[in-house]
Amino acid sequence: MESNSGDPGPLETMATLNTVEEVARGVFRHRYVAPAIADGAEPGQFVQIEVSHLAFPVTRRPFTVSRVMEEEGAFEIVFEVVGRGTAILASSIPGRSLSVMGPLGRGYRTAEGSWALIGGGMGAAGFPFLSERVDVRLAILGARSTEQLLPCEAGELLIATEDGSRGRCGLVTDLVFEACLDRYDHLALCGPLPMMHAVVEFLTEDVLERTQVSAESRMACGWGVCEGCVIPCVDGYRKCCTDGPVFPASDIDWAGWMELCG
Amino acid sequence: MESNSGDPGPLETMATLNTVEEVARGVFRHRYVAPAIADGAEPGQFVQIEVSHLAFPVTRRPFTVSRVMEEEGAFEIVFEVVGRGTAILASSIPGRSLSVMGPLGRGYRTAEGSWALIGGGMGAAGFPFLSERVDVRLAILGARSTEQLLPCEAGELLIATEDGSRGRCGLVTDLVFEACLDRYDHLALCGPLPMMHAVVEFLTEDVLERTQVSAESRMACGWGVCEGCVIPCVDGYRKCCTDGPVFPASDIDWAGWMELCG
Amino acid sequence: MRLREPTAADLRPELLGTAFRSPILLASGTAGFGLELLRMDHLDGVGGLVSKATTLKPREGNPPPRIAETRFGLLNAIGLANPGVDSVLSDILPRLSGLPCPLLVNVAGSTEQEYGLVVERLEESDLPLGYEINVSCPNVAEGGMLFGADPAAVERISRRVADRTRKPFSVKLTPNEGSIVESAAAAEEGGADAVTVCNTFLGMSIDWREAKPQLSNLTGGYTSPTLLPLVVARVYSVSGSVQIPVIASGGVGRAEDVLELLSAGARLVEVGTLLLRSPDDVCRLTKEMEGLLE
Amino acid sequence: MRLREPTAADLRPELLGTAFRSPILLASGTAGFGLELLRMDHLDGVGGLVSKATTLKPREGNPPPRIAETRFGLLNAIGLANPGVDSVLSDILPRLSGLPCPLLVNVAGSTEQEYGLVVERLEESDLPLGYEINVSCPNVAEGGMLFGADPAAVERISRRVADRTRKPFSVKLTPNEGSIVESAAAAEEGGADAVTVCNTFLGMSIDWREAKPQLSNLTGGYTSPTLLPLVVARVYSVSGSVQIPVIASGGVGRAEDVLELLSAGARLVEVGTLLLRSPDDVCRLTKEMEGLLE
Ligand SMILES: Cc1cc2nc3c(=O)[nH]c(=O)nc-3n(C[C@H](O)[C@H](O)[C@H](O)COP(=O)(O)OP(=O)(O)OC[C@H]3O[C@@H](n4cnc5c(N)ncnc54)[C@H](O)[C@@H]3O)c2cc1C
Ligand SMILES: Cc1cc2nc3c(=O)[nH]c(=O)nc-3n(C[C@H](O)[C@H](O)[C@H](O)COP(=O)(O)OP(=O)(O)OC[C@H]3O[C@@H](n4cnc5c(N)ncnc54)[C@H](O)[C@@H]3O)c2cc1C
Ligand SMILES: Cc1cc2nc3c(=O)[nH]c(=O)nc-3n(C[C@H](O)[C@H](O)[C@H](O)COP(=O)(O)O)c2cc1C
Ligand SMILES: Cc1cc2nc3c(=O)[nH]c(=O)nc-3n(C[C@H](O)[C@H](O)[C@H](O)COP(=O)(O)O)c2cc1C
Ligand code: FES
Ligand code: FES
Repeated sequence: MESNSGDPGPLETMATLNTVEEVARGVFRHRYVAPAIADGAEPGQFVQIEVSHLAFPVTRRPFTVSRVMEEEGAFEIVFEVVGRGTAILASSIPGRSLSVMGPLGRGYRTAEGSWALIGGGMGAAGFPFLSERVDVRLAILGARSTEQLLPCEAGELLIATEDGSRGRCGLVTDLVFEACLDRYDHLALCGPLPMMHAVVEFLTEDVLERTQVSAESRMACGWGVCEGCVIPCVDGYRKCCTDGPVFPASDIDWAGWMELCG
Repeated sequence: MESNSGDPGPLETMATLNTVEEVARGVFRHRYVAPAIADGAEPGQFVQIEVSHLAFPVTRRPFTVSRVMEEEGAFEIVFEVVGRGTAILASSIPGRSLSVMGPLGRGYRTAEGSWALIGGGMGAAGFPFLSERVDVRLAILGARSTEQLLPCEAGELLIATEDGSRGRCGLVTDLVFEACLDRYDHLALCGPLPMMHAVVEFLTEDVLERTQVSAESRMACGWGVCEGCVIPCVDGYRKCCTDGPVFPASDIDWAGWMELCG
Repeated sequence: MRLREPTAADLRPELLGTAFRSPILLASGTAGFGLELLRMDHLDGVGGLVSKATTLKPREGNPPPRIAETRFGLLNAIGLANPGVDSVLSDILPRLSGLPCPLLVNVAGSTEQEYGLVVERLEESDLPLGYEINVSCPNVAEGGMLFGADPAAVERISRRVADRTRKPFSVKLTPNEGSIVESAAAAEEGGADAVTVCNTFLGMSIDWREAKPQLSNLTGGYTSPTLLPLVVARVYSVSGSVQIPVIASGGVGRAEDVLELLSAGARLVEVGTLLLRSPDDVCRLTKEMEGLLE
Repeated sequence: MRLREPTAADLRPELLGTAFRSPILLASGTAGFGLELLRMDHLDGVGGLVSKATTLKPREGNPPPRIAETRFGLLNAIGLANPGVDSVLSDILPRLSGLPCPLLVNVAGSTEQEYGLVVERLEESDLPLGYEINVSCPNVAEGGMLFGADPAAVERISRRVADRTRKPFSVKLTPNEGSIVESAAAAEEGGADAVTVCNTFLGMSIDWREAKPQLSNLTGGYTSPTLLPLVVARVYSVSGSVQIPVIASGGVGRAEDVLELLSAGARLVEVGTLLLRSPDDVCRLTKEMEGLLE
């Protein structure tokens, strides 16, 4: 249940698409002007975008806030075209005005200390925003190819690509297995479920306790009412959209989640 | 039932929209290049246009062939925007390629002798084609306003507009009541059902026998299979799309038709 | 019932004693009796054709308007207009000898007896491969969907038909009343060789400004590619509960939709509303499926 | 039952002992218990709110994925996830005192008794205006739509509820099985003050390439603005056969759709899937209807 905290809660606003950049083949960065969202967002939160004013698709599409530019009253998302909704969004041209709901969900608990970030594919979309707020010493990023790699500010950057076009030829997990993760006070993990599961399996209990996971789930509302987006957690199902999307890694029932959605 | 006549029957062809003209506010003339249709069409026949390649609307929209330019392999339609399908069609720009089915239906029995044409609104859309094939001595046309009047070649032209902006201020029927229609060997009548009904009520038995009516009905297929488009006739329901759209006026059960669709 | 991964073999299904060249059937009421399509030379790649409903006596059908298009679909209330079985036998079937695919005659009745009488008459012709027994028309006051909603009636009607023909027949069920799973079981019990899932969903559209219905019959059968998930669910449920093959009917707008219905358990798939719009598109479906399965 | 021409008075309906400021209700399962909307200050112009289904014990609901979007609509198989009536009474209702519109609590049960027990408990709170009795959930193995398909069960459950409360209640019916007209009559006979027509249509979507269902529950409730004609037909049929008011539920995508449902005989109209997408759009409906009626 959501706490009746007196905070006005998420808003529907008209956001103006300001810049479109195809950062890699099929991967787009969009900047939207929407001060109400830019002002309130925290790293790890997301927005729900109405990709079309037509009847279909019938629901919005969720995207992590990748960065905010408070002076401009703008925020950015980075997304990959995987289906109909993202295809429509990708075809938008600057100047287009869209209905955006947000900021939504609970982001990272941004504590003091050193951070290591581990991201696979679009999982790294939210890292730029996070790295502005915490002290990121290490980032381990993976992608299919150098083209799909998202940028990230970090003291040390380790990269794996499946085609070997940059960094290690292989998977993020290969790098994770070699890194000394006990060194860091906090870990942030985001990516495809099988990748996150492999990483989590490998982490010591101790490191797991310091790890936060940004989860994804199919969403209908994104603001807590439909109960559609649940993630199996150790104490039962939790809503990705309002209990998450960022969860303590140890709260998640990894085996259960993998079995159902992996 | 359709006769198994050996003629290849109507075709689906891709037609290219060649010229668009807004002949009056909300009334458009479109010229399409589609030799298969231009070659075969007869006055009074119609085409079924797929106005959108999207899923909706789910059916085509029927339009009378207004004129054919055989040398160009083109045909024209003239239509008024009355709803969604005609609105989509009106927004097409030259060069667009659409699927058109036709020529469909039975047109006018184009006999020798003198003709009088009576048309209300878009009912006159097919008269240009008809007047190229028969000897039109008189045309009586009506419209809401001079803007909506469609052109027609005829020895004598009588016009009524509801707002008095051209010709008689009033309805087509006012002119019909005054005209000497027994003079003509053939009559063609087309327009809104209440107008056609009023005209037919006025005609003598003798003139009625020489009158052909171009009927309209909501159509799903347009090529005879769905039984959706029936018009009440004296011997039962007849399909507008394949038994018509042009019917001998005396075949129609006017009272029944008015009651159901007037 | 497990979901299936459709393969090339599913595009040449063998059932009802027949090797079909495609799983696509033209749905009843949207292909007439095939004469128009035969003239248009438009039956390539089609597995078979289901005729307009045939009744004992000629039927005028419902008064117009019988058709109304809504924002996302089509309503029809034809009311089983057809020339009657005598005329079908004497005027129509003889002209269909050139039909390049099997014909199923869709049979309707306003009494249980009538189904048997119509089939008995149709047995005089060798042309039809078999029958589709329509106990599910939403647009008639007598019979129609009322039979389909009552498993006992479905079983009796199936038995009547089974007693009168050795040709295969499918019973076309309604999604609007009763339990489609129970009615399917009743059809099987009565001797049906297949069930068709399903006839149209009851729908209505109103011009609220005038408080006037769009159809003279008030309600009609609603068809639209948007209904595919409803048909997939019913095909899946029925496939899991009877042994006889399931023929899907409803919601097909593109080749992927046919494959989804095959995956849900259908062996043949009828296409109706899309055919009204474009026979060419329907003829292309089989080729498109072949492409998708490569 | 005649079709009605909606007027301004229909936008301020009086029924269930209440003067509603709008005919729009937020549909069960798409507004939670109102807490999120209260926080968002997003209930202007809304006539009332129907809560998520409440059961005797807490329910986890179905395993994920519970949601799948199809080409033209949404499938859900939530499975009545809710914190149970104790928690609703102690944790939720007390926080809803600021709710600017009436609340109906949607009640579900896996046995007939459970409906009575839940209502009995909810009577401890004054907050709800009344109840919506959900005998039609398509996504649970026990109870749910099986009750709704059986008029005798509908009547018994209605009677149980009527015996335990003097507050008004509506019985929410299923379009998937049985006869909705008969079930509505049974609800009326059992003492219901209204019927809700209807719960979701059973649907399914399959990833045919993988032979995998899109929902872990295999089937789900399908919602889409494309289903409006199906709901209009059922609202019309039921309105003509019972004396109690009909609450429409399903298919609303825009203000015109609400007016069409009012014309078909509905007195209140629920909006669900559109609310998930845009609470703002839903709040605007009443104003838009006022504009359309001018
Ligand atoms: C909190 C959250 C944050 C996200 N942030 C980003 C981001 O920053 N960048 C980005 O590229 N993507 C992000 N996603 C995923 C993104 O929402 C989906 O890729 C998008 O909704 C797909 O829409 P579609 O219409 O293009 O795909 P569809 O045509 O609907 O489906 C295509 C495929 O994507 C899967 N899918 C659909 N919806 C979701 C979903 N909500 N989550 C996961 N998979 C889905 C489907 O199962 C299917 O396999 C995020 C998802 C969530 C829940
Ligand atoms: C044989 C035939 C020839 C026609 N020729 C012409 C022509 O040359 N020029 C022209 O402007 N119009 C013509 N029409 C009418 C034209 O087909 C309709 O105006 C068009 O289909 C409306 O489509 P829509 O989607 O814009 O309207 P909709 O949004 O579908 O409906 C708007 C209004 O038009 C009515 N309507 C819908 N379909 C038809 C139909 N098939 N016939 C009559 N009314 C309908 C509806 O009942 C409604 O009141 C002809 C119709 C027929 C049957
Ligand atoms: C205009 C029309 C007429 C129909 N007539 C009949 C009929 O006579 N008998 C029958 O069993 N089904 C009839 N149907 C239902 C179709 O056979 C088919 O089941 C339905 O249209 C669903 O398929 P679709 O979604 O591909 O259109 C008719 C459907 C339409 C649209
Ligand atoms: C995600 C979701 C959850 C739902 N949960 C319930 C529920 O708990 N109880 C209930 O009676 N109906 C439930 N419904 C059905 C809705 O209340 C409503 O009847 C249905 O969505 C049709 O309306 P719509 O077309 O406006 O969405 C649910 C619908 C959705 C989409
Ligand atoms: S998406 Fe609706 S509750 Fe999370
Ligand atoms: S429109 Fe289908 S038969 Fe005439």
